[in-house]
Amino acid sequence: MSLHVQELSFGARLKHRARVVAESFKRNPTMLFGVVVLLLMAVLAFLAPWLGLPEPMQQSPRDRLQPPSPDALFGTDMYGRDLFSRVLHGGQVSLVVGLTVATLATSFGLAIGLVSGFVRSVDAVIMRLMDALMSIPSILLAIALVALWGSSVPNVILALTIPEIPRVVRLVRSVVLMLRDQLYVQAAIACGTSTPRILIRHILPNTIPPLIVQATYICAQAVIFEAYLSFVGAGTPPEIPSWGNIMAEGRMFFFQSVGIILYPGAFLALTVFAINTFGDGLRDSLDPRMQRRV
Amino acid sequence: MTEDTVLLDRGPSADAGTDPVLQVEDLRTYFDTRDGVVKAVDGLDFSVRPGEILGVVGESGCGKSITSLSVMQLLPRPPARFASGRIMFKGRDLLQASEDEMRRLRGNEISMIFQDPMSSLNPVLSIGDQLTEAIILHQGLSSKQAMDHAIEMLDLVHIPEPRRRLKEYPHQLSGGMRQRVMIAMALSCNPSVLIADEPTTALDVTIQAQILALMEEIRDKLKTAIILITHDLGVVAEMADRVLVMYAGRKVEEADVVEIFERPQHPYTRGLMRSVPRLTTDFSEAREQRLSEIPGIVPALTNLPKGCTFAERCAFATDRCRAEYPAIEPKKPDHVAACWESANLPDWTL
Amino acid sequence: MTETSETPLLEVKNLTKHFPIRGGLRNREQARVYAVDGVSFSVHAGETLGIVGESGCGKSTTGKAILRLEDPTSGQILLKGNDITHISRREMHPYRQQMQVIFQDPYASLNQRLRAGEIVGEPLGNYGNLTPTERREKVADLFARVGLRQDAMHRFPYEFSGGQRQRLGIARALALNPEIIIADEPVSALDVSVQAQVVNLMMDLQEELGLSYLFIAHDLAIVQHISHRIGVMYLGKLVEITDKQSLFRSPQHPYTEALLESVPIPDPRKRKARKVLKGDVPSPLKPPKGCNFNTRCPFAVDRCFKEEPELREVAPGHMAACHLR
Amino acid sequence: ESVLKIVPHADLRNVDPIWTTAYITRNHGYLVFDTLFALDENLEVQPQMAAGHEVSEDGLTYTITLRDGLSFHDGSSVTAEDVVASLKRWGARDGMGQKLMGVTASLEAADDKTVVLTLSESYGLVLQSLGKISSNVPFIMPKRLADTDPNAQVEEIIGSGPFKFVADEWQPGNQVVYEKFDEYVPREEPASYAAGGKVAKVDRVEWRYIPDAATASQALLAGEVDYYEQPAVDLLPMIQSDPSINVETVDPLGTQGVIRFNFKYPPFDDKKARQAALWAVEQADYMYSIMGDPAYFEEFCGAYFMCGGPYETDVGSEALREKDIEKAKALLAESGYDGREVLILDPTDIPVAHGQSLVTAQALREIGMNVKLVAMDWATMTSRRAVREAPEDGGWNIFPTWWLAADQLNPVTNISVAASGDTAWFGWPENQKIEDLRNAFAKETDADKQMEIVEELQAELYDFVPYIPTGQYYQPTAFRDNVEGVLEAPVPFFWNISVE
Amino acid sequence: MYAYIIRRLIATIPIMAIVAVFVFMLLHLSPGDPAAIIAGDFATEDQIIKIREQLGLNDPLYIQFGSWLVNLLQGDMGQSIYSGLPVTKLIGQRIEPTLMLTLCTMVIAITMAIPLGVIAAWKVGTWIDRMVMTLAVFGFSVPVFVIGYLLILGGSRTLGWFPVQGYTSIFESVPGFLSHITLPALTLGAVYMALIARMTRATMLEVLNEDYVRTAYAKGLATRKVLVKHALKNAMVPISTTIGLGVALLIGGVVVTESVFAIPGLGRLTVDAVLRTDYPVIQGVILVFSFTYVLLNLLIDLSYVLFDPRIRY
Ligand SMILES: Nc1ncnc2c1ncn2[C@@H]1O[C@H](COP(=O)(O)OP(=O)(O)OP(=O)(O)O)[C@@H](O)[C@H]1O
Ligand SMILES: Nc1ncnc2c1ncn2[C@@H]1O[C@H](COP(=O)(O)OP(=O)(O)OP(=O)(O)O)[C@@H](O)[C@H]1O
Ligand SMILES: [Mg+2]
Ligand SMILES: [Mg+2]
Repeated sequence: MSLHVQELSFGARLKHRARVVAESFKRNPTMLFGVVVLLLMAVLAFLAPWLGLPEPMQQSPRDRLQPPSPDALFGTDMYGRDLFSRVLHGGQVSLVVGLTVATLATSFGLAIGLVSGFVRSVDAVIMRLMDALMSIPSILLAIALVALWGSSVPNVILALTIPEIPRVVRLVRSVVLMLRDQLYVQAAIACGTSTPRILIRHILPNTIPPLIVQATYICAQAVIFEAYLSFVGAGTPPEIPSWGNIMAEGRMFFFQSVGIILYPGAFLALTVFAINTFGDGLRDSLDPRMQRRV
Repeated sequence: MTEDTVLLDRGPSADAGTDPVLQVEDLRTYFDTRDGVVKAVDGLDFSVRPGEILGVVGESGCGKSITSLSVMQLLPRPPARFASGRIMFKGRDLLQASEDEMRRLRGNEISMIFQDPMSSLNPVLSIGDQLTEAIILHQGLSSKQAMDHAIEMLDLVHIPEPRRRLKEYPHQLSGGMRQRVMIAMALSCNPSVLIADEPTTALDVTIQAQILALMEEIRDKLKTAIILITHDLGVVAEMADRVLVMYAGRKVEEADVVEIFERPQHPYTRGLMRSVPRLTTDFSEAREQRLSEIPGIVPALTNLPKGCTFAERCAFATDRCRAEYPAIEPKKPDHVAACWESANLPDWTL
Repeated sequence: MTETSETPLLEVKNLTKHFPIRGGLRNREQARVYAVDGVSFSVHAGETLGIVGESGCGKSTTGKAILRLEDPTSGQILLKGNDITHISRREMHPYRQQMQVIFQDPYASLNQRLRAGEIVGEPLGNYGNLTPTERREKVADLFARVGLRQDAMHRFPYEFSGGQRQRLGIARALALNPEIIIADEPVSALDVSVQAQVVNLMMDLQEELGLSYLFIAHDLAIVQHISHRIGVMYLGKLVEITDKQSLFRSPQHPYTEALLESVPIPDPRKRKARKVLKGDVPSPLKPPKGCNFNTRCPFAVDRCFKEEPELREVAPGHMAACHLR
Repeated sequence: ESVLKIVPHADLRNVDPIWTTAYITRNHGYLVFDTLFALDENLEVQPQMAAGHEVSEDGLTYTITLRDGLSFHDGSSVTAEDVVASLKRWGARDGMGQKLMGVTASLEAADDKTVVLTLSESYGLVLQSLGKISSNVPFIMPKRLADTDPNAQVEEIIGSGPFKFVADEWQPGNQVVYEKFDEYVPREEPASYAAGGKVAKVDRVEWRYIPDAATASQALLAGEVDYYEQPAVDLLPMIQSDPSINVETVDPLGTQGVIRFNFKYPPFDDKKARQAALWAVEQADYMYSIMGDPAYFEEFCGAYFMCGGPYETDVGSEALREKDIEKAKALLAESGYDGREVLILDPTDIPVAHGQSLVTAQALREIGMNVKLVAMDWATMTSRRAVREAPEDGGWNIFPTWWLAADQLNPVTNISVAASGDTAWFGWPENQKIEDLRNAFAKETDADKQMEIVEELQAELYDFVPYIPTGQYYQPTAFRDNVEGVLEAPVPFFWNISVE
Repeated sequence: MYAYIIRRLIATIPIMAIVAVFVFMLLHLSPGDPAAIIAGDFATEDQIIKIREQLGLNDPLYIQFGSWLVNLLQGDMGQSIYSGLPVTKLIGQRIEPTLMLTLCTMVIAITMAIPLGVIAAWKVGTWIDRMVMTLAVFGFSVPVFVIGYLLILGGSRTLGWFPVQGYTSIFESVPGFLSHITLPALTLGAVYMALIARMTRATMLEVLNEDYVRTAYAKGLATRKVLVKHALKNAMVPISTTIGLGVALLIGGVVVTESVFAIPGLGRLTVDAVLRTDYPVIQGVILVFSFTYVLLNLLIDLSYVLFDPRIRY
């Protein structure tokens, strides 16, 4: 029967969803701004190889530190590489890192959190582990991990994911614990619904909205942290133009050609700003009560 | 034996001759929302005299609380706005009063107690602190004097060991105690009008009885005009001198309490009275009797029908009812109702 | 109460449920909430047993314990003579079919993300193996039975009014053709005009289907209206239980008396000098010694402070727990 | 109290200048320790702690007397025993020292003031060795410390130099503090390179390590420090815009950039591959990358033993002078390069090294090599380059570095041309001809003949390519105008300097 | 209360133990040979082997862990591979600047962020609210080092008010301390302020919807009094939780800020140690940071008593 209902109403469901989304955009113009900027960044970053720009790694030492010109919109860096091309390409790393970290952290966190929230026997152990992991400040942990594993994009992603997991676990667990006592869950138990079904049908869907919001914040944070890691020299391999790397390499030249730090810095800030606004908007439209969670 | 007996003389204790202390005329409180204008209160008139208890009844969402908050000027503007009306208090129109003037009135001349005593007291401030705040503010007493006054007030609302209670926090009190504190707080500056918005809804019946008794006692002692908002007809019957029935933001009927229970002129009032089962010791056919239902639900306040807002649910509705909102007019002496069909309603027995 | 040889549909014997409060250095139990403390009653086929009592007296906990949504601390719950007090979740499964629940809050008791049809159909999915079509028909049937339109099946809970939602809850409870429904304050969150609709519906269904209800409420008038027998709870204990006539005509427990006294009567001519019960309900964390009610009872004597009164038959079929009767 | 505040070029990690060759430790050593002999600005060896020395007729016995008034910071006076122990420890550690010890029959203290060195065969570089100006410098420490195992670090830093090391205030990664040693008796002669009178003219020398070059230069501009040892050339325009700051190239000899191959593993175990690399690169690319301003580097320097030095020649340097991609590709093909991954270590915290890695990577990619840059910091690189394992097992193919001219000036001191196989410098090249020529040079005492040897050697070097000299540049130093008396020398010396 | 404190303290032991195991495993299971690093530039194979033996690096992991733990409990965190100095000494040298920087940042951020958050919540939906919130999101979005450089550009280079780098101990010179700490504290404060301001606003919004706020208004209290006395006090528990948890973010920022402003604190020690794979120092620093963090949050938990009389431990 439920199948049938779904079949019947799939179109309607979609329409309903679309309406909800459109509605929330209307309510949150800043969220729209976030989405547009984010899309723009993604397009710029991933289309960069096809924009006919100079190779981001092509050095020409004699043309170093050129001011912006029509040939090189942002000028060149200290190895004569085209800064504009580097900044655009740099977006790829940041966005990939951000999205992957967000996805991984929320998926692992969700799985662990569900188990922890519903299987009381393992809860205490899992939560102690998570507490311990959480008591190591996350950047510290990430820096240490990358430094030890060696710098590569996958390592950066892992190193940024691990410290985020406990936070997600806590969130999911708290939602699960709260939902467990909800009357509708009790009602489902009372009418004979099995535990796995309750998890999937009644609990999981309700953990998703706060999780999506959390994911956007994790994404934003990961983008910034990637830059931090690169900046202190424990991040993405320096050859790869990530925003953090460009800034780290260019920090020496800050006082002469501000652009080396300012351009990637602005792109980074704008991207993170966009993700954050998007997250805020999502949060407000998904659940106003979530305002509490920052 | 601990028994608290309050003796009552029947009949309105208000001096019928005195002028109303608060007079509301054609009050329209609208909310501008995304879904349109919510006409929470739409053309309401009423007045209370000193020492009178005006009962306001109506279902959830009919605008009772908004009315009281309008009087207190405690609605955020926007989204609220006053489309029309006057709220005359001691010769002043509160709708025109500045925020400063209002602040001097609130808690001083007009006070309010709210539905939920659990959440209406600030959990992190001591009872004494919350009680003396208004006293210090409005009466300019020192905090020592204010404390003494607060103790008197707690005495007035029959809270044992008032001095100790002052140091306690709301969570250390039971629900009934908290509501007593709320009442003490509202009365601490001896207001002329007390608005009680469902003061007992959240309480158990035995506690409700205590609070109602207390309110009557207060009214007798201090001659405060009380606007008692409730949806419990029993409470109204026991407490009110006059009753105002609201439906979808409007007054549909108003009369003396006995009059309205004995000769309700509006089908909605009748529906309300019939749909609640009443305690009885006569079980001849009680269980067989079905409760009378009011079919349907309260209409959304954003797009009210053109005619009578109750027409949809009314068994006596005519085409006229559906086309035109009935004027509120006297049906009997001192008894007004908004119904085209009052005259055609069947005879009324409970 | 007349003696019947048949086993009652539901029998509760000496049910207790205590909630431990943990704390201290080793997270040991430091105190306990005596939420339900030795409650016994039975419900017969086709009968409505009303349970009244003030907030926090353990009504819902009793209901949840019977439904095994809480694990009882001690006592016995017999469903048609089968002891279900401590059986496992899996063993409980078949019994759930016979015993269903309606909750107080029609907003919180429906999953906002599911369609009305899915909500009502959920219990069907858990038992038996109906084909989707059969299931749909059955759900449509249930909708009709509780007075909801068929096309409402595709709507979400937020698209219903409070009364309609409660109808959904009732439909869900009916889906498995239970014999008894535990109704935990099914109408107290509803507007008076809607209350009547739901109460009427429940009574109609009882008539049609021969259901039994355990009807939990704090509104005496409604309980009186719907119940055959009524139990009065105070602070985790059943203080009086009898058929409604004798309860209202001759209440035997001072608490019941005070309760009846306190209910405002919607008739201004019957305004009376109120006998007001003094004081508050004690905390279930520290119930008074002896009789629970001794802190507020106007008639309490020495014995009431020392000895706990038993629930005993003080008149034929009329049980009360008071030393003074 | 006068304080000289310095931003050193690196963080002082180890304080034992015999144990490590790190330049920063050498500079630290010069503050704390004194040497027996020292090089002056004419590149001649002068007595420093020695009052003088005598050489026996056969040239095999050196008798060295200590001058009066020498004492250590712990109050004890300097004896010949201390000198002997110190030289022995140095001789166990330093490349040139090892060579000297190889021809030493005995090294003894004749009395408190006299040291006697007896050679087993004639050797031309005794004084050059004892007066070695750069790492490892034969510093003299008390015997009790000099007796420490050469492979372990000394426990305490006690020298007899013009400044005392304040151990309590040493904060690795942040600061090193030295105090004037009041009992130090400087020589009468004016200071000249490491020779002459080392007069401490300030009470305190503070090294403040600031890893961020931009911040460091801002600190100098703001007067928070007085002396910035190695400002990046790129920052000079900004620094120089402040008239109260002097920028000088205190090391007139310059520095040589070095790209080193690993000879143990393919592809660079094959001469042809190294030659291909030589054809593929261009010095100017390196120099622009790491120095930026042509005023601070030679457009081209084809001399393995430095331009401007006594052994400058451009014999055999065509491959370096010209860039020829086709030729490079051809050579690479001949070498049988199979497209395997080439690991270039890339110390990103040192711009000079990082730039060299990047430029090399691009050049090698241009000729079709499969290059992978492995990023790390300098300290990590210094341990990674010692790994003899295959590149895929934690080893490497190429690493960048640089040497001061003082170290590169002749075939003996220049250890990066040494080709003694496993005992050679990292990369471990093996070439008997080169070793023979170096030994011949060491024993030769005639200048013209030495030059001939050098030319033959350099021709062989360009064929063998032990490393790519990526150019010669001059490191400027910046100091505020309150700093007086900065000595021109290949090593930054902090005596003779006064601050207002 | 005391029982609670003791219980909480005891509860931190397993947490710290897990942290310790975790940190230890992390470092010992990673590539790179500390012995080779210690041995230095010209070390031979033999020397490395010797050092490895000396350090017990050949022992099974659990023995290494055991002896490490025993030493740790005696306050000995081992010696830096890089400089050979005891880790405790290195940390001791660096604690003051970091502590001061963090404290100053917290003071600045809290005193600015809470009023901003309160005002934004009060004026919710107006341009003030939008401005504060946009600023707050920006605070989240601009990397610390960019803020740092911009402040150096403005505060030091252009205006010349503040020194560019370094640190002066407060015990040495108070004006010197203040001038050195201002820019770094502002830099570091941006994120933290954003965090607290957002939380304050969110919680205040919630609190302002509570009935007791309406009660307070109904008494005729002035807005400021309602906001501060009635609303803010109720909001303080979640806000202080955020203040505590936000310290994690602060520690991350410290690492970067200290390297921008060349402050000789623990943050720079961390970066240096990490870049040089100086295991003992990394272990020590992480443990110290984690322990401080856990302790701080415990203190904050206990401080709830000040704000909320319902909380009794
Ligand atoms: N801020 C608001 N914006 C829009 N509509 C509002 C707002 N506040 C109240 N309303 C609407 O005004 C109507 C009247 O509300 P009010 O609180 O006065 O009802 P009530 O009679 O007090 O009901 P109850 O018995 O539930 O307290 C309701 O329909 C409500 O939805
Ligand atoms: N999970 C729990 N943990 C601790 N105490 C509980 C728990 N559930 C209920 N209680 C306590 O048990 C007592 C009885 O609660 P219960 O919900 O059964 O009361 P009730 O009679 O249904 O009241 P109401 O009329 O308010 O619904 C209350 O004091 C309540 O605080
Ligand atoms: Mg209301
Ligand atoms: Mg209940």
